[in-house]
Amino acid sequence: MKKIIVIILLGTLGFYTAHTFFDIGFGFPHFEHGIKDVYLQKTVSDLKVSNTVTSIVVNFRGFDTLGEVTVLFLAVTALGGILYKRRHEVGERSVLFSASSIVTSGSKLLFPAIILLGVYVFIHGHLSPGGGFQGGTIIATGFLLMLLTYENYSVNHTVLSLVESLAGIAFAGIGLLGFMHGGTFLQNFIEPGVLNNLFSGGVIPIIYIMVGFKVGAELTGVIYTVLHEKG
Amino acid sequence: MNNTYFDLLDYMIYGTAILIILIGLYGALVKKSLIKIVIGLSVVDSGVNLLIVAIGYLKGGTAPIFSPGYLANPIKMVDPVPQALVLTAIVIGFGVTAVALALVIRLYRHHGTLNIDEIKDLKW
Amino acid sequence: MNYIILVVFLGGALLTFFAGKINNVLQDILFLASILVPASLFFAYVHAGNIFNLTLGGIHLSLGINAMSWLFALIVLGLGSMAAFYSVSFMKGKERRGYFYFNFILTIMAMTGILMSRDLVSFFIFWEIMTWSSYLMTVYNGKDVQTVGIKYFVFSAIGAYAMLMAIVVIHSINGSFMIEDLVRSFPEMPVNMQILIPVLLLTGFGVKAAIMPLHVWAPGAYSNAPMAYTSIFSGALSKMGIYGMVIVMVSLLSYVPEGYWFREVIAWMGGITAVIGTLWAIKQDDAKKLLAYSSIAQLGYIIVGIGIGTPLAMMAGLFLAVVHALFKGTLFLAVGAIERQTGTSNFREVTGLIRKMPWTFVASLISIISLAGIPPMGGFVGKWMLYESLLTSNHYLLVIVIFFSSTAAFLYCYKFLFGFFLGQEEKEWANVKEAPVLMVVPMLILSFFSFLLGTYPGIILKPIDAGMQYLGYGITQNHLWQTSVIFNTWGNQVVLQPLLYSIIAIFLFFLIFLTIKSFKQTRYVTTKDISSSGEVPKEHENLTFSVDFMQPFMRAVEPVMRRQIDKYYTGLANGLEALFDFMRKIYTGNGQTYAIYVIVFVVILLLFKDILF
Amino acid sequence: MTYIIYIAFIFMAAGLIFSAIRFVKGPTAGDRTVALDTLTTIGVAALVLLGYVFQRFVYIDVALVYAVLGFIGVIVIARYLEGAL
Amino acid sequence: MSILEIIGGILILIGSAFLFLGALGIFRMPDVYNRLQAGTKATTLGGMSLVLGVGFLEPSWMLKSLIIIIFIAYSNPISSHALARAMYRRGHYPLIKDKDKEKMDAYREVVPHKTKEEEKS
Amino acid sequence: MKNLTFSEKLGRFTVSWIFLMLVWIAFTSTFASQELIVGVFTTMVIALLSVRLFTCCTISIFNPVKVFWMIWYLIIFLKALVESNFDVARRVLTPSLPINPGIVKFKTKLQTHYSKMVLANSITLTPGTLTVDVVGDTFYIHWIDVKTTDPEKAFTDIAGQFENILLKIF
Amino acid sequence: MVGTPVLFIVIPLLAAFLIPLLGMLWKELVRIVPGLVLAYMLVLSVNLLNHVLIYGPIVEVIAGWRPPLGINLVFSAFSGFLVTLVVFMGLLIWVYSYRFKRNVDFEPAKKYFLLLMMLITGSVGIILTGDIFNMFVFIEITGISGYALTAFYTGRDSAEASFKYLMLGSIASTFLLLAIMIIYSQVGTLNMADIASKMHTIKPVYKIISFIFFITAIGIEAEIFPLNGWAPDAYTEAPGPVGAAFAGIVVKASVYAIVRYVYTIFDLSGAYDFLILIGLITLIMAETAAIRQERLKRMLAYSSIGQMGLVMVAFGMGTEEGVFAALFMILNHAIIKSLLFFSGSYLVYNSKHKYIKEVNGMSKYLPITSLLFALGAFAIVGLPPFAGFWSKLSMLTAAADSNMLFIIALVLIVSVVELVYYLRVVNRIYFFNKEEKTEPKKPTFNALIVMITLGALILVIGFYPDAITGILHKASADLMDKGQYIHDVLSLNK
Ligand code: NA
Ligand code: NA
Repeated sequence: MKKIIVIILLGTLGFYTAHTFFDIGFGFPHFEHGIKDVYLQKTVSDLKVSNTVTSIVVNFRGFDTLGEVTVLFLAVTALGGILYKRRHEVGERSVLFSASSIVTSGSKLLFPAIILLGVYVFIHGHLSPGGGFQGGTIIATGFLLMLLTYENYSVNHTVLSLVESLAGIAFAGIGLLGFMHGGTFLQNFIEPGVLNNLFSGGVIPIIYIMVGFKVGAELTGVIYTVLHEKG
Repeated sequence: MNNTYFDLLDYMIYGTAILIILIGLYGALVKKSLIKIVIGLSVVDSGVNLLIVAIGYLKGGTAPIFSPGYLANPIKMVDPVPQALVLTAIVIGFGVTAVALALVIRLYRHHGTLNIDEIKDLKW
Repeated sequence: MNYIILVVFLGGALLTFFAGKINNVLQDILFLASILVPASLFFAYVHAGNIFNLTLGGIHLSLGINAMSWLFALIVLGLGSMAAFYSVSFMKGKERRGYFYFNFILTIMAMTGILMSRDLVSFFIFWEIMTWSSYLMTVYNGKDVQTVGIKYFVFSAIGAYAMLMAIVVIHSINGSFMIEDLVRSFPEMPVNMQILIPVLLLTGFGVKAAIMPLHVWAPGAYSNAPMAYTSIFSGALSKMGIYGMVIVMVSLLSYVPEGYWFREVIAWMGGITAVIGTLWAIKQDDAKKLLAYSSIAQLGYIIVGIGIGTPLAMMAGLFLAVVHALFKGTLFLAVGAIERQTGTSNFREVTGLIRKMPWTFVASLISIISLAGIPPMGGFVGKWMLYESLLTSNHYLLVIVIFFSSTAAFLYCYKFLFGFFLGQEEKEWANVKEAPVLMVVPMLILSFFSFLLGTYPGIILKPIDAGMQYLGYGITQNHLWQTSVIFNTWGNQVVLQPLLYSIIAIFLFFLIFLTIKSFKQTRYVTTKDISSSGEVPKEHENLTFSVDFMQPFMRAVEPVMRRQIDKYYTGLANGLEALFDFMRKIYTGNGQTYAIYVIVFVVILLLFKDILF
Repeated sequence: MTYIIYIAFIFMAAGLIFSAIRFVKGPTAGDRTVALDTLTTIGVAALVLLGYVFQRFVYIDVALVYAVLGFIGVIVIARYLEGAL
Repeated sequence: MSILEIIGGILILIGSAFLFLGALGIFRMPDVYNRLQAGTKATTLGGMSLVLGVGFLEPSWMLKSLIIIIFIAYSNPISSHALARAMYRRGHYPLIKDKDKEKMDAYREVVPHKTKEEEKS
Repeated sequence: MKNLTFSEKLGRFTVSWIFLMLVWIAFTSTFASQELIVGVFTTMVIALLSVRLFTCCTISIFNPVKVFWMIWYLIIFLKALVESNFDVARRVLTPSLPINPGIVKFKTKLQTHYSKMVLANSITLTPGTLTVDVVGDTFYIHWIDVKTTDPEKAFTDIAGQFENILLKIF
Repeated sequence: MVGTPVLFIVIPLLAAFLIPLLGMLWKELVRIVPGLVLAYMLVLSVNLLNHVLIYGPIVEVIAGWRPPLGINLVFSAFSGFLVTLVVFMGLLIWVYSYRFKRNVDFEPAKKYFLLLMMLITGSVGIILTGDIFNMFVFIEITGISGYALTAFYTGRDSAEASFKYLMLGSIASTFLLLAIMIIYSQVGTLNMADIASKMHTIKPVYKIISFIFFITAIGIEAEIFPLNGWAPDAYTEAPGPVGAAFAGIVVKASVYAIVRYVYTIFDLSGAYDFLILIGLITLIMAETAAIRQERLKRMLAYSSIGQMGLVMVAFGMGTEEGVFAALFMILNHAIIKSLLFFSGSYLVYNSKHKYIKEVNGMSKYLPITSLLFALGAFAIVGLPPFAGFWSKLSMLTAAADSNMLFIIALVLIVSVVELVYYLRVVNRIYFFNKEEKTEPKKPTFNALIVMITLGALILVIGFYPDAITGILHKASADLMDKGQYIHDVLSLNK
């Protein structure tokens, strides 16, 4: 009965939503003077950032991103708070037993490369589809791999929170530096350089690298906390 | 901007996204297991994210990245704004899911069950 | 000047409250000072020209007095001072003295504030302060707080909110909260407003004045509050409802064609209230309840007078309001004294106090006579004027109703007097002493005034006259009260007074003599039966034969009594609570259900979007 | 060259369909995971090819990351199935 | 068409064909181990070949293509192995057609088969 | 982890630095100076931090003899891979699915984890075999078409040629 | 000027990132720093509000891009007033809970203060931002902090409450994103002023559907019936001060969002009536549920929901008087309901289930707390001369001016219900006898300071409402002037 009601409700909701979006249409520009055209233009001309998404994420809407890393930070904090246990209750091992030696050796060998890939992705956030979030996620999955395959692999929590904090402070601090010379918060105060060079885009790559560190540390923290939960 | 512009594929992308949302919602509203509810909510997030990206899609458009050789033609690029938004939405969705799972662990610890019908000490 | 009085009251209240932490005597002194000082200031300095304006929260507030409010201030502050003296003794050794004093002073302050308000908002503010401070007194004993207390507050709130609604509606129409502006603009208002506003205001005032069917809170509240307070509760606080009706309703209704019918309805409500109140009073075994119902009935008379609204009727109503304050105030104080000395207020338990508490008896006797409307007390004059006004305005049916009620009232007057004071002395009460001086003197003073007004009604008729002039009544050279037969004949004093004095003196003498004598002849029996209503059983009398003397009467009116309006209210409240209990089951505790509600909400909005947006 | 790429895409699409069927059918979690793994590999290849079609070098980065995440995903599932979590 | 393009085209064709075969193998094979057998080998080679083909078509992409190729060759067998081991330990034993089932399953000595009751509990 | 001497650490660090730098260059696919500078720095940091993990080999893997055997191994392996794929193709496309699956075991002489891993991966990618587990020096192999259940024979069939070369490399 | 609006967000974020490090240096800093931050925010907001009341709104752009390109913050009389209120309440809550430790460990307490600070920051962000998607981000910040704080007590059913909150919160973000994307697809901008200026070009059906999605999403946070299933549970299970934070801070921000949408962004005439409708339904359902509650905090929670329904009704009038009344009610509700939560927490501190009957006879043990609770109860039902009276009067006056007699009657009838359940509790505190022998917990010094401050405010506003009405009038005028808002934000372009 409940199922039928829910299906009817969702059907109605789906109908109206679908009707709206079908009506809006797909695959063509919906509006004429939107902000996206300005973004596409200014990202090349003013910011010298190849990846428009990056310039939006880090600069035009950098404030969102600051909030976003805060959400992650809060999620980590929340996780710690929600799953809080007294010291002696905390489990020592992240997994019950190690994987086969093939998997462990394979992971161990791969791990630095995955970290490097993560770093590569967030260093090139302004040139390629990568970025701090993606790079950070890759780094965290590297740690996930290690935590999952080794029964007694541990991550230094202090270092994690240190990285997390410092990266966050750097992000906000760089933002505040934007106030120099009568600028605004998050203003791009470094000369943007030449398009498609590694050193371009002013503070954008720097911020994105910080985001990368922060996200990497945070996600690793999440994984670590959750894996140590069974006790 | 007229309604006759579509072909079937266009319907499919929006339709799929909305279907994913509905399936996720169905899971969240009907399934008894807390884990399944959380999964349902994650599925909803995915559907929404897909929908967001689809809004910004441009037929024949490419990624809005001006890598060497792609400087010339911003008109053929898809709308970068929804992509930027979806990045945020994904990260936030992840954070919420993590918290949700943590709560599920707590609930299981406290109630010894994952059945949502048995977890209603707070009511009326 | 006038706002300073309020400030003095408030400051006094706070000081008194905190003084209790230091010294009890200091507290008593501060308490008396907090009542007497502002009261004296009021009568010494406040006059009609004295207006204090204040804009608070963007609302123009104005304080000042007029002739009518001066009259009511006389009741409030006079009775208040007497009750205050009484309270000091009454509260000796009791707990929560600070609480009692604080709320006592605050009630007086609020009533003074009501009388000073020239605009509806300050009227309402003081009205509400009066409500909650009196509520706090009602629950002073901690007895029945969730029933009697809540009932009182709920009815007060219903009344107050009705009034509040009227106030904001008035403001929306003429953009002002001033009472003068209301009166001035009322005739131009749309007809539906001309009906709505009086109805709402009547509800507001009616609750405090305990008009049927809004009276059900009163018996419990009157009897629950400490008697020292109930005397002002019944004597003065309920008069605020009357004041409201007089100051606002009367002016409004006299201007519009619908007013006539409206006043008829009010008058009839007053009449019915009088009858019902009397009947219920007869039934009571507890003096507090008896007086409470009696108060309801007496306020009914007053409302009849105000409802009819002819000059004479109005005057009768106001006069009755004053004398009611005097005699009912005294009677509640007397019951308080008895209760304090014996520990009970039930007739069935206490008898024969006449020799133990003679002064209390005298005060009670005078007040009861006044209450019953027997010459030469004030009550008689008021009743007379009421009858006359009803007859001259052709309300014959109402006359019958009132007369029936007045006659029936004799039964409970009798019961009160004999139940407590006469009858045989019981060993149990052998050690009962007269109440302390500070309690007796106020009672005697008040009963003296009851007596005085019966003899020199002009003392109070002059201020009443002035008040009515303020309302726009007498434009004539003569005093309004000269329209009454009784005064046409007797002038401003009752001419037959020597004769009356003689009659009364003889009556009293015999009464006392016979009663005292009767003790000597009677035997002591253990029964506390009052079925013979003070008739002291002789040796040979068969005590097993006992029938309530009013039983045949009660049997006759039983059909009326059975329809207890209180039960309907209780039923309604219980029904509502059950409904609410059912409704809250919506919150099932299941998160999924809540999520489904969200979807339901969206779907409903989507389905009805064309209607909604 | 265009035809080659068409044919390649047709092959891969067919592969995707078969894997998808296996993914849906199961019957065990392991079967689904195998199907997923295959889907990932095909996806990586398809992304690289798409990069060539659109002449966007940046797509290769996406493919690489996709491959890494796919691998780690399978390991996670395998560890879960093993009962190590 | 340059020689590079021809090689690239061929590699792409081969690659996509093997990707398809791998998927088909997964579809057709009877149990998870055999599916892994078919799937891993074919998709690994298929993927490598196709990416290499693209590398030939765009020589400047070759380095990155190689990274992907190496990664595929490195990770696919590991994940297949991990999955196979996990499935066995989970109690999904391989399909064996031969009559001598004990002998045909040497891994039993490490992970003894669960009885029916154990599986239920 | 056992404690490493400084020279061992240095060796491992160098190896992993070089490898990571190669990977970096492949990632960036460019020799632009900015990229290289950043790359050198980045890979150095990662190599430093992962010395403890990257225990497979020291500087000695650049020994030309080993490099030769590596290349040789690669060739053998690729050949086997191609073979194995055609084998798969044959089986998959044959309607009757000609298989006779089972799990066999054999022992290896290889010592290090990494060499075992390489062998296991090679086996997985070569015709008809899939490494199910490695316990100590025993390999358990799922064989799609079991030819023998004798460990010795199975070893020669499945892993012989690879192990010989691997012994020379590690 | 002591700073710009963006510091409201950046300073707490910086502090949040720093706190884990500071905790390594000296544990106490973890508790102190959030307080310092909140104090700074209060100074900042008072200063800016002063400035704004004289010189007009401050529009701050971020990253140097003028609206609609960049995100902007708007600190106007309206938003500034709310921010000041929120920050003030936040600081009080911090002071109240300063001594608060979760029985044993330092570790969770650290998280508590951090999360509390972020809850406040998120709410401030919702109020300040001029960008709809940025608002979504802040809503999520608030939400996650809220989930975590709700589940803070590990021993209780708090995880259940938190899970319900999270479930509905997730659904809320879904609808919010859908609404934002529908709008974006039509105007190609996310800036609220820009959207408002282009709103007339949107096809009505899109407008309506996105409005519906939006109202559903925010309605969950704003505790509209029937979207508020989470609220009573969360209020009850969260630590006492967090309940006060929900009532005094989070709901305010959510209501702000609704109002901003109705008044500034959408030009739907039906939206106003709709606000009245849902406000009334919420009011009635919540108050009738409150009267039958057995647990004190749950009763307070329903009461709080009802009050917000009333606020919604006032906003729905669409007149300046209505907005004025609504803001006044928001202010009073924040002060009074917090006082009730604070004092109520102590009245039922030692009992397990926090039943209302546990307060019996508490006046003898906790006289000041009891008195303050009674004061709060009298004030919240609108008895003069306490703060609640003026807001109720202004609300009813505004309703009468809008000719809504039926609504006045309904509101007043519901007020009677409210009166009954508050009186019942007060009666229990003062006139009943304590049943169990457990020794009640005395309020800490900090708690007492906070409660007395709130009590004093109730009296001050009650006796001298002019202290606040001036700001409220400016704030309501500010909200009403949509054109000015659009101009203030977009004229930066030229
Ligand atoms: Na793979
Ligand atoms: Na193989």
